[in-house]
Amino acid sequence: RAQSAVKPRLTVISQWSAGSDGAAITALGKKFEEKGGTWQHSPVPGFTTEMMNKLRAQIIAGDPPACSQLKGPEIAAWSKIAPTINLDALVAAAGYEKVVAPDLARLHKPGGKWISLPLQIYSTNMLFLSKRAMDKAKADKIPVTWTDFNELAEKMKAGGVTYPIANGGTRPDDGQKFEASLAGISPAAYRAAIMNLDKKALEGPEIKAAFAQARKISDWMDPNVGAQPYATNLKRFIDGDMGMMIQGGWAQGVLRNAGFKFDDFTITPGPSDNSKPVFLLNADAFIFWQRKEPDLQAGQTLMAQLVMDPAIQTMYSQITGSIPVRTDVDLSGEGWSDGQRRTAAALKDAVANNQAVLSLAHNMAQENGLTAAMIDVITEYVKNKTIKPEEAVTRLAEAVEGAR
Amino acid sequence: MRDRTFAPSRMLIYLVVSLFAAAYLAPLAVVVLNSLRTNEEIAQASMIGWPKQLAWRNYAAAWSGFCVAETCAGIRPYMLNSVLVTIPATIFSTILGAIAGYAVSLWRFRGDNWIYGIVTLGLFLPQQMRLLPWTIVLRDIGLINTLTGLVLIHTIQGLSFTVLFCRNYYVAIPHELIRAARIDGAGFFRIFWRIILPLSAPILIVTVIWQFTHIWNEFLYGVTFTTGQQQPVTAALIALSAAIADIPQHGVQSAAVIIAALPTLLIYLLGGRYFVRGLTAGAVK
Amino acid sequence: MVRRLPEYLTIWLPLLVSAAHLVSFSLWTIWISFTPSTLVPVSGWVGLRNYTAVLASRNWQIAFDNLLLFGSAFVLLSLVTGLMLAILLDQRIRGENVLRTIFLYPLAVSFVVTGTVWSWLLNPGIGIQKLVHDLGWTSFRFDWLVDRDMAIWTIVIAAVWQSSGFAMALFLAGLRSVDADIIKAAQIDGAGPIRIYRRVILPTLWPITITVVVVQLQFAISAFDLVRALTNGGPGIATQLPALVVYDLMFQRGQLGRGAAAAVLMLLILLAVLLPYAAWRYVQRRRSNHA
Amino acid sequence: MAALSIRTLSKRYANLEVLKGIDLDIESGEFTVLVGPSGCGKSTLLNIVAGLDRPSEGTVEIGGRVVNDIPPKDRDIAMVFQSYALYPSMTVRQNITFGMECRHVPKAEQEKALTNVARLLQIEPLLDRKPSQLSGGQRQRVAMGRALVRDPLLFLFDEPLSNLDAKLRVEMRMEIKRLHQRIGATIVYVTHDQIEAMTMATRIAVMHRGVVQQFADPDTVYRYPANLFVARFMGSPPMNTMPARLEADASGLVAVIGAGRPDEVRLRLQGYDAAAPFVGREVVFGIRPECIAEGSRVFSGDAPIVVNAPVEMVEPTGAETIVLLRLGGESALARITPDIRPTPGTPAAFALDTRRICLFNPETERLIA
Amino acid sequence: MAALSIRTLSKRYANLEVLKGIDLDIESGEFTVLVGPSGCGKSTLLNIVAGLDRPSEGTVEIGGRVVNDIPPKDRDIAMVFQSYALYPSMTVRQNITFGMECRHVPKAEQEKALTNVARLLQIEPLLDRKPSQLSGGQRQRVAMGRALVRDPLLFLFDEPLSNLDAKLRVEMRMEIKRLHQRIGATIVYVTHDQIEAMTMATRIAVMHRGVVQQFADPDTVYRYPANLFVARFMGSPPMNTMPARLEADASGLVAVIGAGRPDEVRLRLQGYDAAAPFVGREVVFGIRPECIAEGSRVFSGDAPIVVNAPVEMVEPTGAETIVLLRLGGESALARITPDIRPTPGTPAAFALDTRRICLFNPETERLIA
Ligand SMILES: Nc1ncnc2c1ncn2[C@@H]1O[C@H](COP(=O)(O)OP(=O)(O)OP(=O)(O)O)[C@@H](O)[C@H]1O
Ligand SMILES: Nc1ncnc2c1ncn2[C@@H]1O[C@H](COP(=O)(O)OP(=O)(O)OP(=O)(O)O)[C@@H](O)[C@H]1O
Ligand SMILES: [Mg+2]
Ligand SMILES: [Mg+2]
Repeated sequence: RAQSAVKPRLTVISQWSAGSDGAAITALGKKFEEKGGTWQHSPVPGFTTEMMNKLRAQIIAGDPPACSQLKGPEIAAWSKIAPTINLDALVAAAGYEKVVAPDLARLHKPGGKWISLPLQIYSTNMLFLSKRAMDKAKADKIPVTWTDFNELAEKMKAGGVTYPIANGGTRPDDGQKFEASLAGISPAAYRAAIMNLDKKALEGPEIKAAFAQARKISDWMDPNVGAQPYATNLKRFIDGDMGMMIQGGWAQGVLRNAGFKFDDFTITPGPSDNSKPVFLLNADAFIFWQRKEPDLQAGQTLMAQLVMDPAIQTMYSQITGSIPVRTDVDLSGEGWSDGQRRTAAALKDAVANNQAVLSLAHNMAQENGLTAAMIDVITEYVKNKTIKPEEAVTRLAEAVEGAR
Repeated sequence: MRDRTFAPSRMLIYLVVSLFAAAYLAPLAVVVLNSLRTNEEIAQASMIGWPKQLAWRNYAAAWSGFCVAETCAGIRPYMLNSVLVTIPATIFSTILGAIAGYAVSLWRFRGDNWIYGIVTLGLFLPQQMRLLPWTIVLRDIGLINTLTGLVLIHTIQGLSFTVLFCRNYYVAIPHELIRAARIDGAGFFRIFWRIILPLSAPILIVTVIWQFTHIWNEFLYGVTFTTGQQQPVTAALIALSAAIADIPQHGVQSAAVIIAALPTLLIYLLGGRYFVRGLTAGAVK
Repeated sequence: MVRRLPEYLTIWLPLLVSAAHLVSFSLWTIWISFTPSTLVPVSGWVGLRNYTAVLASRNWQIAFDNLLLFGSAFVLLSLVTGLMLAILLDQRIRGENVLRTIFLYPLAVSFVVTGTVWSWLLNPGIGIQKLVHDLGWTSFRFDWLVDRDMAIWTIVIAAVWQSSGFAMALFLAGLRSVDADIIKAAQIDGAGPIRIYRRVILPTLWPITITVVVVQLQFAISAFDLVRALTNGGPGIATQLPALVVYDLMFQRGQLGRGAAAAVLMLLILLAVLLPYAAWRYVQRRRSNHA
Repeated sequence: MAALSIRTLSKRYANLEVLKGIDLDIESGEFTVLVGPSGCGKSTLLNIVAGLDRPSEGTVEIGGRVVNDIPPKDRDIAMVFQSYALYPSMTVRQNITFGMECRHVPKAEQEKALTNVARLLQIEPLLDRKPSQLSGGQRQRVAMGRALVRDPLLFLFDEPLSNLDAKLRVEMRMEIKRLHQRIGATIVYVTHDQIEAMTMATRIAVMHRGVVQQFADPDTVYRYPANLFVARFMGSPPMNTMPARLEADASGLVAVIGAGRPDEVRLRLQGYDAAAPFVGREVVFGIRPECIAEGSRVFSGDAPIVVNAPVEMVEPTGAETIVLLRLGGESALARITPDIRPTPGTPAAFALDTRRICLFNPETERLIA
Repeated sequence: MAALSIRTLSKRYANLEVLKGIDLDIESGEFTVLVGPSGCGKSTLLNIVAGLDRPSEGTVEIGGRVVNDIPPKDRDIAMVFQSYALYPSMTVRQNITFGMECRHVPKAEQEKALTNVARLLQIEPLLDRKPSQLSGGQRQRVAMGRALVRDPLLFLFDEPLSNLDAKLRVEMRMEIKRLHQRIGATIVYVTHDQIEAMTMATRIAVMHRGVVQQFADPDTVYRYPANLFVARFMGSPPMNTMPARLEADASGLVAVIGAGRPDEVRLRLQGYDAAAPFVGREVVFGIRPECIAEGSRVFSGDAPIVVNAPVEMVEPTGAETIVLLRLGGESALARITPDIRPTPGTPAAFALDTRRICLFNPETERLIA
């Protein structure tokens, strides 16, 4: 192959323009260039929608990027509208498939062929505990079940923590409150209802219980949060003015970037009523679009190799606070936090117990249309305390029906 | 009525007007103050507050410091992109709108009312709806991901406004002027250039102000139809504010907002007086 | 004819291109609204299914109700505010130029910035409420932004702030063009300032008022950036508006067909506003031709 | 040669017929005035002649050439508008030379023409001003200059004086007339002021409702108006018209106003033999106010006809006194010498000039004699 | 009792003195007309009287009461504007009753007043129309109605007819005059049309540059203009004025026009004894066009004064012929009978009415006799 003849070049579209995401992809780009490539990244600031608009425009224009950010079931959906490249050979060469959680692997090889590569993993239901709030509550036991969690929250409240929960109020955040509740109550029900859209499961008692738990969570929150992102609360969280946060691992990177110390908080898997960790999977991935240009093709190969490279995954996760996709990465070293180690351990456990499920709030469980319809119900429920859990159950089922 | 006699009532007028002015200025004041406070200070106090010490470095960071992905050049390069789109699009849409408005109002041709009606309806067509069709059009003419493409979009869409206002302005120009010029032997363009254009200052100021601010502030097309380093300043602003996963950088964000809004604010400051005047001539028909 | 070709081209081409893009884009959207398009446009025919789906969705229903409330409140308030400011500025007060600029400058600011800044101000945790609390009045509440019943009003506030200057400018121009003799006549007739405004001056502002109403309504119907930056439809989905729904369906949810259907519904709402206006203009013109 | 020939010209706007079959032939060097009330189609006709508007039917010939399909600039005409239509952004100089510039006349020639016209109109000191810096009369002169500089086959004037005040209008009227005599141009001049028409025209075309009512020299129009419309339109105050009975006795015709009333007025008519067929029938009797004067006025060598009539109102204008009186019960205006001021409510003696009366057919409203 | 007294009234705008010490006393029931060229301050004066503007100095008394500090509505006046200033959004009815409504007049009374005025002005069928649906003359009537319904001490009219066409203006002029005679109101009426002034006024105030040049009854103003400005302003065509030398011989004064020229004209003057001090000096000789007529005209019982003068231009207006001639080298206009049309360029005989000439001091421009 004339691979050495062309200088690898890669066009990338992502929404990672700022903060740790921006820093991480910038570092990836540096690596790409170190390997002799030309890195052409177009960040599309704003919401994911704008990124997808951009991607759609490029695809319609017949000029898709060599590689773009995309995740979850959208990979399958989008792969139908434009040709992607087959990465099977590269994946095989890297022996990657063995080290990727099977549920995750499935998402990235729709139709049985690898067309995209996951880059990093988050759990959307990690529980962040504020040291100072724990001190105020005079509690040292890490909550494991929802009952523990609820008791701790009450204790915190009694101990002078103004708002035991430090979550934000964005749509995905509201979604996380619900999905963490449901998955913690019953991973099986979650799988049936949310991932498989089983009608009976959707109307099952677990759903109602999950809504009830989500309501509790929101009741412990600052009513003034509104639609603010959780990041607004971080300072109060560290200060012990707020106590707990059900958040993705990314919050760790954010906390670090904001200059807070790891000693100030603890990260643990989210509550699970059967005491075994439940892992709500959220993975960022790159999809590779078919291009004719040899330099782009070379770039895609290089990129794929980089993304699968444990060193790169290590670097990336250490910047963003996620955990590597590869389960064979050793997290014991310097540069990894306890939280990340615990997350990785939780993933292992969860996979072993079949308690690793795909996140709804972060578009891993369903295509965007369905996800949005369900989140509509959830966020309205979280914000509108006059809606009864039973009612929410019905609405959720209706929304699923309507969006299909 | 419009006299200066009765003093107490005038005091009341001044009071009410001042209150309103304060309310209108408040958001600007908040942004200006925040642009001079550090992020920590804002996070600890509220969004509204007096700077403890002036954090001028917010401006430095906003202008040429903060990073959008791998580019850490602040909003400066994006300002330039916006200028490169806004100025030509403003000029083209204004000139073409003036010519078309002149043709529609003073030269009457078959079907002109229909064309004119449809074009002005464009004012009301939602932007979101046009996004995909534009994608297809830009693809077909090969202008996707170019500033030229954006200039084209803004020029064509801007015509709706410029034609409407120019036409309303020109219908008030006496037809006899055109007739005299035709008898003098002047053609379409000579009449426009020598007679109509010199009379158009008020309405051109209105359309220039309007077009400039609208194109400058546009976001959706800006991010969809440009790539990487070509993005307009609004994209950079969003990048700065939509870093959802981060501690908000309100200070730098405010400074960036101020810098990015300076051109439009200036244009209103300088042209506001003519804006009202031209609007009268152009809109009240 | 050939000799005049360049001039025909210059007159017609921009107009034709502009008109053609509007017509074809609208037709295209209408067509898409009948197809099963999802991520990208595809052909096919699903009849009215997209329409029924949109009309049945809670999002659209809330958006439509909100539009009625937001549209009327916003138009009314910006009209009243604009008119009041215009009347105040019409009193030959000192510093009129400065004041006029103050009331106009929000027009120069992008909707995104307006939305963001007002979201700061109105957010009870960091904005006005917090300021007042910090000043010591801790029972003060101004939390509309997070109150799903009141949140729509925060959009009204921001929108009025942004666009009442436009109404003010038009009204001021209208007030200034009232024949001075009419005011003198009313003074001699013994009318006081208030009566002169109410009975003599304001009625002459009808045409301007209609213009302002149409422009503002158009703004209300297509309001998008502002809402997105201020509430993004929240809390929950309490401040959904049709433009948001269209965008959401088309681009976020990957349901182009439904999005197009929502867009067509929006166009119909627009027509419902514009047609009476056009009819009014027509009658007006007929009448003035006959006078 | 006819400088301008208009043949069966019609113009319709939508369903409104503005001009109805106009036929006019205007000789070279003539000063033709189109008069008529507002909206009768004068401007429309002029615009069609200028090529600014297209006729619905009929042809326009200028200098023997059919110009229907020729654009205005090639018709060799010049036009002066009511509003002057000076280009506001140009100086007087540019206003005047603009046409030549369009026709690519060499600079030197432009300069020469400009100098000539400016001298002729005495606007040399104004050449570098903008129209907004000129008074009404000066603007009018500049508009004339713009037309004159062209030296066309035909001048068209559309109410060029109606925006001037009365005093200036009289002055400009004389000036235009003098100009016409000097350069001998062919002029079509629109006005609705009949004094202007009478004093300037070599021929007057009186228009009404899109039809030319009469096209003749001013004296004929004034003295023998073709119909009642023309009679009432020309002259200020207008001709007094009233029903009368035509009788005949041994010595000739007699018009009886207010026949049968105690105050009936019988007027012997001489030289109206054309009216003989109407003897015994009603006619419309027309007499101009200046033909009714104070009783002592001598109109002609003949024995004056003096009647006694009650005076209703007296309006002294300084130069004369206008009296509203009753002739056989019908109102009539008289113009008498300013020295005399009859008392309203009392009768006074009035001399009538019966040589210049008009008789109209009451049905067709056309002139009988 | 003086209905309106104006004392040493001045008005300055910035550094422009618009009115300079105006003194006027107007009796109750008088019809006073303010005339003067555009910009002379007529509207300003009226506005000050109405209270719409404040004087810089001086006082205004209405009905014996100083009103300087009284707002317009309490001055008991009514005003009609040039633009009519009808409230465009109200019907005719509302336009007329609006003032009463402001003054809280009971509904029934309003209705009565409205009916009266509407009948008087014959606008009953128009009561429910909007001003935009009225013709010019109808609007004018409504504006009058709005003033009449008030029954004030003083009516102020600011050029109420200048927006009407000539024909309508003449009619409305008569109507207003009749109205004045009927209701006997005190009226101050502004116009710049001197025919209106002459025919309507009981007294005329001629204004120029913010100063009242003459305040007298129309005949006096016409016959004995206080100065050259008034002489030239009143009358159309205006008075002919030309330099002349005053000489005296045995039988009295002689005015010599073009003295020393071969065609000098010597006119014997009778009854101008006041001019005696000017004998041997230059004066300005003024003679109105109607005092120069065709040679056969008999102006009075005396032997007519007939001169031969070259004719320059002839303007037949139908009712008369206006002739531009040269008297001793000076241009003069004559108004002669329409029957006669002298040929331009040849001399003709003209009769002069020397009983009505004016002589002015060339330095002060004031009337000598
Ligand atoms: N473009 C047009 N469309 C429809 N009707 C028109 C148009 N132009 C003129 N008319 C009508 O044609 C008639 C004659 O108009 P024109 O301007 O020729 O009258 P005119 O004799 O010049 O009147 P004036 O003395 O007021 O200038 C009027 O009734 C007018 O309303
Ligand atoms: N508000 C003002 N400020 C400055 N100058 C003014 C003002 N109002 C009037 N003038 C000046 O005062 C002078 C007299 O104006 P006024 O309106 O009284 O004239 P007029 O005699 O009514 O004229 P016209 O016959 O044109 O109505 C004019 O030169 C005018 O420019
Ligand atoms: Mg006309
Ligand atoms: Mg005036």
